[in-house]
Formats: sequence, structure tokens, C-alpha cells
Amino acid sequence: MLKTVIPFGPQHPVLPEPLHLQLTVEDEVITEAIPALGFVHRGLEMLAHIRDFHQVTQVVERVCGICSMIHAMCYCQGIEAIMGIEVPPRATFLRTIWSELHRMHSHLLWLGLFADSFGFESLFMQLWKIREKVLDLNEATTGNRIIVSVNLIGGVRRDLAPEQISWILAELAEVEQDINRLGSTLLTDYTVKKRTVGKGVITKDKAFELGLAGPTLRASGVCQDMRMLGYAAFDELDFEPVVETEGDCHARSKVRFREVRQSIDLIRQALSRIAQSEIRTKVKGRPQGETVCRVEQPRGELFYYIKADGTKNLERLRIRTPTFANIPALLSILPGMWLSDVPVAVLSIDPCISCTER
Amino acid sequence: MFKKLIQKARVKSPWLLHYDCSSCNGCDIEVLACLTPVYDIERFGIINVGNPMHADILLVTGTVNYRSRKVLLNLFNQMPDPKLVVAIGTCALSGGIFREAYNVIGGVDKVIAVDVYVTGCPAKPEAIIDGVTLGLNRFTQRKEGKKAHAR
Amino acid sequence: MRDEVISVSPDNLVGAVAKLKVEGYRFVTLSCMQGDVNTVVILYHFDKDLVLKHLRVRVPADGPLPSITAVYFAAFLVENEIQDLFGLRFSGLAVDYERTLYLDGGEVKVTPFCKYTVAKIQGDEAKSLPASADRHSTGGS
Amino acid sequence: MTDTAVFIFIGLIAGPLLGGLVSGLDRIVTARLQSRIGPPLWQPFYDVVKLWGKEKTVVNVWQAFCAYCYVAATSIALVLFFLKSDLLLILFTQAVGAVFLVVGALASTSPFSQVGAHRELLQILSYEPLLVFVAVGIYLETGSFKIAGLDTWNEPLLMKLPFLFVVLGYALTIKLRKSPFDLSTSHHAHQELVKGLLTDYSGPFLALTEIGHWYETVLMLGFCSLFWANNWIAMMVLILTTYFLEVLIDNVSARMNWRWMLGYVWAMGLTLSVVNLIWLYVG
Repeated sequence: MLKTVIPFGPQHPVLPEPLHLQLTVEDEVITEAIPALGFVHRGLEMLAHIRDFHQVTQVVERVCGICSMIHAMCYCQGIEAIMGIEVPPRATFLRTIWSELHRMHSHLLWLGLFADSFGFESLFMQLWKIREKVLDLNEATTGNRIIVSVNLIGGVRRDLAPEQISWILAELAEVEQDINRLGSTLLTDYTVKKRTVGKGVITKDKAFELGLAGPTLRASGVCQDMRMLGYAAFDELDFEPVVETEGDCHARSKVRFREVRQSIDLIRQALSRIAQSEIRTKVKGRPQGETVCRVEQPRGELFYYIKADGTKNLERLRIRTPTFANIPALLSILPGMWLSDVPVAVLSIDPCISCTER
Repeated sequence: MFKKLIQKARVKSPWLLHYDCSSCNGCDIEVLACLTPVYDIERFGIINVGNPMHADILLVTGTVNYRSRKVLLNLFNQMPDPKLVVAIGTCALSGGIFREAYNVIGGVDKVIAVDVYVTGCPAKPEAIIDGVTLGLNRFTQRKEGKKAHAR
Repeated sequence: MRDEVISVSPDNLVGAVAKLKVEGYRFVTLSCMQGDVNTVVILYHFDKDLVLKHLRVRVPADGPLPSITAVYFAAFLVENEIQDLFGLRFSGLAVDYERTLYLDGGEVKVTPFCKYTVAKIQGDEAKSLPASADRHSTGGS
Repeated sequence: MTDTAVFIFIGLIAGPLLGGLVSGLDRIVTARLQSRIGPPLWQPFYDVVKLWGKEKTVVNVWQAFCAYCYVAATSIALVLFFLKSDLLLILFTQAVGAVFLVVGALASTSPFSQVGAHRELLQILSYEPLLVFVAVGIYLETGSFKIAGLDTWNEPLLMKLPFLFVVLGYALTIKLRKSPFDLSTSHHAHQELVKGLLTDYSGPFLALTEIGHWYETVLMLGFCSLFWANNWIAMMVLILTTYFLEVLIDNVSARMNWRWMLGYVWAMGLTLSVVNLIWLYVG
């Protein structure tokens, strides 16, 4: 077949989000891939100039609907660092629990979409069925399924009742059982391995050089997880980052699969060690100064730079999301791939375009 | 007689096209969640076709920005009549929390005519299913020959 | 900030970045902000074993800044973003979207993050209004 | 003469009717395998009727012409089958239909449609030789390419041609567009080519391709039925089991790419066919 240019996106069934890739294809082999962005760019960072710094918590939650809680947590931690606010210990534990729940639902969502990308429809359905249980946990503890809005500067809005804790543990046990059951299909099935093993390999050095983040980086053998910084209550939990060394699409799915189980473990630890205290401190005054705050999002390192000048609006709010850092990986792995592997490769970095463009 | 049959079939077999028009993903994944076992919209014959040429209903999530406006219009024009537009989530209704941002035009109805508005931030799957089935009544109400139009 | 911040001049920038790369630093991102009327401040963030290091560069708002994409290719996306949002130009960008990464020329007519607006399109269309005020005259359909 | 008319009538009517029902059943079983409830049994008919009522938009006239030719060829193939005609004739009539579908897709300029058409050609290339082998096997066993002699054949062909039945299974999976072979187009368009081959068919013409697909489905299941033609109950069991296995395979495998398909299907298909034919010849 002759040289064809395929406009992949912005509306494409494989991509739930409008990323546009212009693929030059020769005999179903990609020779060139150029990403075009801007379909989701809203200019959200600018809203920090016109909204009160408390209101910005709600704005940053909507940077991305999948990991909204973690965005808000990062922002609040940043402002707390500037203003020197001590967050009550119980609030840090609660933040940890909700952020891990978010990681679970995001990873399950991704694993499902990934299965869908290589045409394994029933695996997609089963994984999303498990995800609904995690969303139930979110809804029961915070009142909403996805954008949970529990963070505020100085603590959290909601508390967990003791009977909720035992219920969460019971649900988690079920979720764990379900994922273990699907794990063998996801990681060892012949057709799945055929589609993922050895596809889109990024070596350790290359990953480092491209400045990748999160599971994409860890799948290439670099041990880097922002949770090692010990923010929120992570310094009180036993935690070992998940690292794989192959650097291909299969390794990336392995990392995420293992992280789901790790999150279950972290939530259990957090629930057993949760401190008894207030859940928020009163915030007085206005922030002045600048800081950098980093947390681990499901997709990797989330980076906030906050500069405040003592007024009610921030002077600058800069958000660097992990997908933004992972886009160069696409440019590096796509050329030379078969057209049929493009969805697998694109999804393997877990693109979140609304994060990328804000 | 045949006309009635077609009208009935339209209500029974609405095919969706989902376009994420600079949304934060919250509503998008809820739209996708509708397909999965807990909600299972295929019960109503609804399939997510992902191809504007085959679709009957356009689900739009998120605010419209300058670049996605062209895409949205393009998709809408590619869909053969009769067609419906369902706007999902606060952003798609009015621009929501982003309405003051510099690259945001506003709700979907600034670009194309919307038949059903589904509220929520994010809209729950139940609400989305309800919105779509509500829109289906439009198929029976709308007179033959009256075409949906772009603004 | 608790981390180390080093001030560098635009001329020494690429050299300083290359040195960090040799030392094993991972490129994180750039943060750009408005300085005073005519300048823009850019922070270059690097990470090594979870410790951050920042380079601070102050450049004139219209003056070109050397791109670091030759050292860290990954910087091309964020440099393009800054071109779009601040009106600054980078020289020697590996992949240059010519200020159309996010925004198309005809629609959003000002570089949105500048309080002291730098007009994106020269001529009578350019207004020196803050971005939020300008939206109402250019927005809509 | 009246018999012939009756068979033609049955062929023309039974195709869409049975095919639609099978596809409705397919969707329900698939949904159940995915722990969903699934659409009503009549859903495929609703879909087709609805598509019939949609606005007619064609890329160019050739596409419409090809859609009609596809339905015509596939329905003729099925009628020939009910008339108990020559197997090879049926195979080639059906192949003509499949090629028209591809030509229609090639008439459009959309890259998805083009790549899809290209892949569909490769699929035809993979399964047609296998079907011919099946026909040859039947000939070697019964001494005739005519279907007419088969229902009086006292021993089920399945006993003599078990490997060829597996080979037919490969062809069936490709023809029914099931994973791992749903390359050129798939039922749920969640693949890199959107809807591939069918991307640019829309409205009534998509309905036509759907009806054509039903004829093909019935025809392919008809081929399966030949393997146990002397007993109605056994035949039904065979067909239902085969179809259920197809749905099951669809649900437990990922989509592969065409290079793998060509290699795997030819290697496995040809080996199995040759083994079976040698066995027949020696035995």
C-alpha cells in the first residue's frame, strides 16, 4: 500500500479524549507521528488570577476528572507549605486513603481501556465492573463518584465513621479477589502477550532522557515514585515502589496492575493506623511566597509551582501533569510501529489530555 | 405503516457518538461507564459507534474551546439526519467553572442546537441514560423533514 | 522554596543545563511567569533522586531565549506552551509549533498570561487589555 | 419447478430472518459473557430498519452500487445453497459479493476505509483457500461437489473430516468478524480503524451491508451443517455448538494483526487440511 496520512483523532473511538495524531503510514507501518494538541486547552491556570485562592481548590479538581482529588491535595499541600499550616494527622491519613482509592479507580479504568485498545472487549467490561466497586467506596465516603471535593486548605471536609471503615475493608477484600482472578488473563493470556510484549520499548536511559514520569518511567526500570517523599501519611506506611525492567507495553500494564494491589495494601495500612484527631485547622490570612509541591498521581509525578503575593489571588499557578511529561515518549516509540499497535502504544502512556493541556 | 415502524426502530436503536469537547474527563468516563456491566446501556439498543456517519445521537461533554468548536461542527455536519444532540455536564451547558477562562467559548449550545441538557459535575451515569432516553422522545415528536441545524 | 535556586543569564543557560544533565539530573519542567513590565521569569526545574534544583532566568519579554531542546528533547512541549501563553520566542526549538500549540492565531488575540499584554497579532486588532476583559470582545461566535 | 421456486423463496427470506436472529442471539450471549444483560433479541432488526430510515449520504455512486451488488451476490449464493447446487459455484458467488464490499470501501477516500478494505482483501486471501480445501475434502469423501447427494449420505462427514471442520472454523471466525480476526471491521468500533471497511457506508447502505452479512452468516452456518447432514437434531446441535464456540473465542481473545493472521491461518489451516486429506486418501 502507498503512503497514507491517517488523521488519528481528535474524535476517535480508541481515544476517549481529543488528542490528534497525524500518522504517516506506509504499508501499515508508521513512519512519522506528529501530535497536535489544543482541543482541551481551557486556560485553567489563568483562573487562579481571578479566583480566590480557596476557590482554586475546586478549579484544580477539574484539571482532570479522573485524579481530581490528587490535584486538589497537591494544591492544598502547596498552599499549606507557604502559609505554614499544620494539617491534623487524621486529615493526612484520610487524604492518603482517598488518593489511593483514586489511584485504584484510575488504574482499573486504564487497564480496561488498555484491554479495549487491543480488542479484548470482555476484559474491559470485567475490569470496569470492578472499578464500579471502588467508585461505590468513593460515593459512600465522600458523596460523589469521581470529583470528590474533599480537600480544603488545612484539612479535609469529611470524616470516616468506624462502621464505614469495616465496610471499606470488606469491599476491598472483594475487589482484591476480583482483580486477582483477572490478573492471569491480563498478564499471561497468549493473545494479550502477543499484542503487548516487546511493543513500544523504552530503555532506562531513554526514559530518563525523555523526562518521563510515573508508571511509564517505572516500567523502564527507574525507581521513582513521589510517594517516597512521604507527603500526607505516606511516611508512616510501609511502601515499596513497583518497578519493572522490560520497558514495553506489557511492563507498563504490569506496573499498573501491581499498583492496584499495592493501593489496596496501603489503604489497609492507613485504615489500621489512622490517628484520632480533628480533621481540619482554621486558615487565617493570605499566602505569601513561592513553593513547589509534588505528589504521585496515578499517571506519575504531578508538579505544582505556586507563587503568592499576599493578595487573595495567586500570582502564578503552574501545573505540570505527568501526561505532559509522557507525550515525548509517544513521539519516540510510534515511528516504526504497525498501525494496529498504535492504540496500544498510545494508551500505554495513559494519556490524559485534559491534564496535559489544562 | 412503514414510517411508524421506522420511528419505532429509531427509538429502539439509538447509536451514540461521544465527543469530548475540552472536558475534564469526569463526564467522559461516566459516559463510558454507561457501557459497562453495572449500567449496560446496550439493554436499550444503544451502542457507542465512534463514527459520525453511523450515529444518531451526539453526546457532547465539556465546554467548547476555539479549536474543538471546528471539530464539533464537523462531526455534527457529518451525521446523517435525523439526529439529536445531548449536552452532558455543567461545562457543556454553560461553560461551568471554566466559563471565565480565555480559551473557552461557553456551552455547546453556542455552536450547535442542543436537544437535551444533562446537569451534574460530573453527570452521573443514571442521569446520562435518563437524558438519552428523554431525547429519544424527540424522535417521535419531531416532524419528518424538519432537520436539526447548526448555529 | 526549600530547594536550591541558581540564577543564570540567558547566555549561560544552555551550558548550565548541559552540566546538570551530565550530573544525572532529570528534566522536570519549566515554569514561566511575568516579571515586571518588560521581563519574563522562567524557572527550569530538575530532579535528582527526589531532590529538586531550579535555574532562574530573567529575559526581556520579546527577546529570544535559547532553547534547551538540544540537551533535553523533552523540553520542546513546554517551550512551545510558553511561546503560546507568554509570547516569548525560543530560538532553535526542535519542534516548533509557531505559537499554535494551544491557540490559533485568529481567535484568542492576546497572550493570556501577561498582565501587561503582549499582543499576539500586530496591528489594530491588538488591544492592550487584560486577557479576561478581552475575551468578551473576541469570544462567542 | 414449484420446488425450485419454493427453495428460492426460502433462501431469500430465510437469509435475513435467520441471520438477524442469530446476530441478535449473538449479542445477547456476548453480553451475558461480559456480565451484562444485553439488547433484546430483535435488536438487529431494529438497527436495520432504523438505518433504512436514515438520510441517504453516499461518498459516490459506486459505493451504493457495490452495496447492492454485495447483497445480490450473497443472497444468490444462499439461494444456490438451498437449491443444493454446486459447492464451488456457491463459494465463488459468495467471494464475488465479498469483493464488491471491498470495492465499495475503496471507492471512498477515507484512509480508514482504504486501510480497512486492504485488510479485508487479506482476509479474503486467508479464508478462501481454506474453503476450497473444505470443498475438496467433501468431494473426496462423497465423490461430488453437489450438495444434493449429502443429506442422504449415511455417515456424518464430521467423522471423516474432523480437521477440515476445524479449518472451516477458522474461515467462520474470519467471516463472522470475531476476535482475534476482526481486523478489517468489528462489531463494536473500538479499534484503530474506527469501523474500518464499513466506515463510509452509512444509512440505508450500511443496512444493506448488514443484510448481506446475515446472508453470509447463514451460508457459513449452512456449510457447517453439511458436516452432519443426515440427522436434523445432530445438525442443529452442531451448528449451535459451533456458533457458541465462536462467541466464546471472540470473548476470550484480543484482536491480532493481519501479519499474524495470514501466517497462523495459512500454517494451521493448510496443515490441518493436508493431514485430513492424506488421512482420507490413505484410509
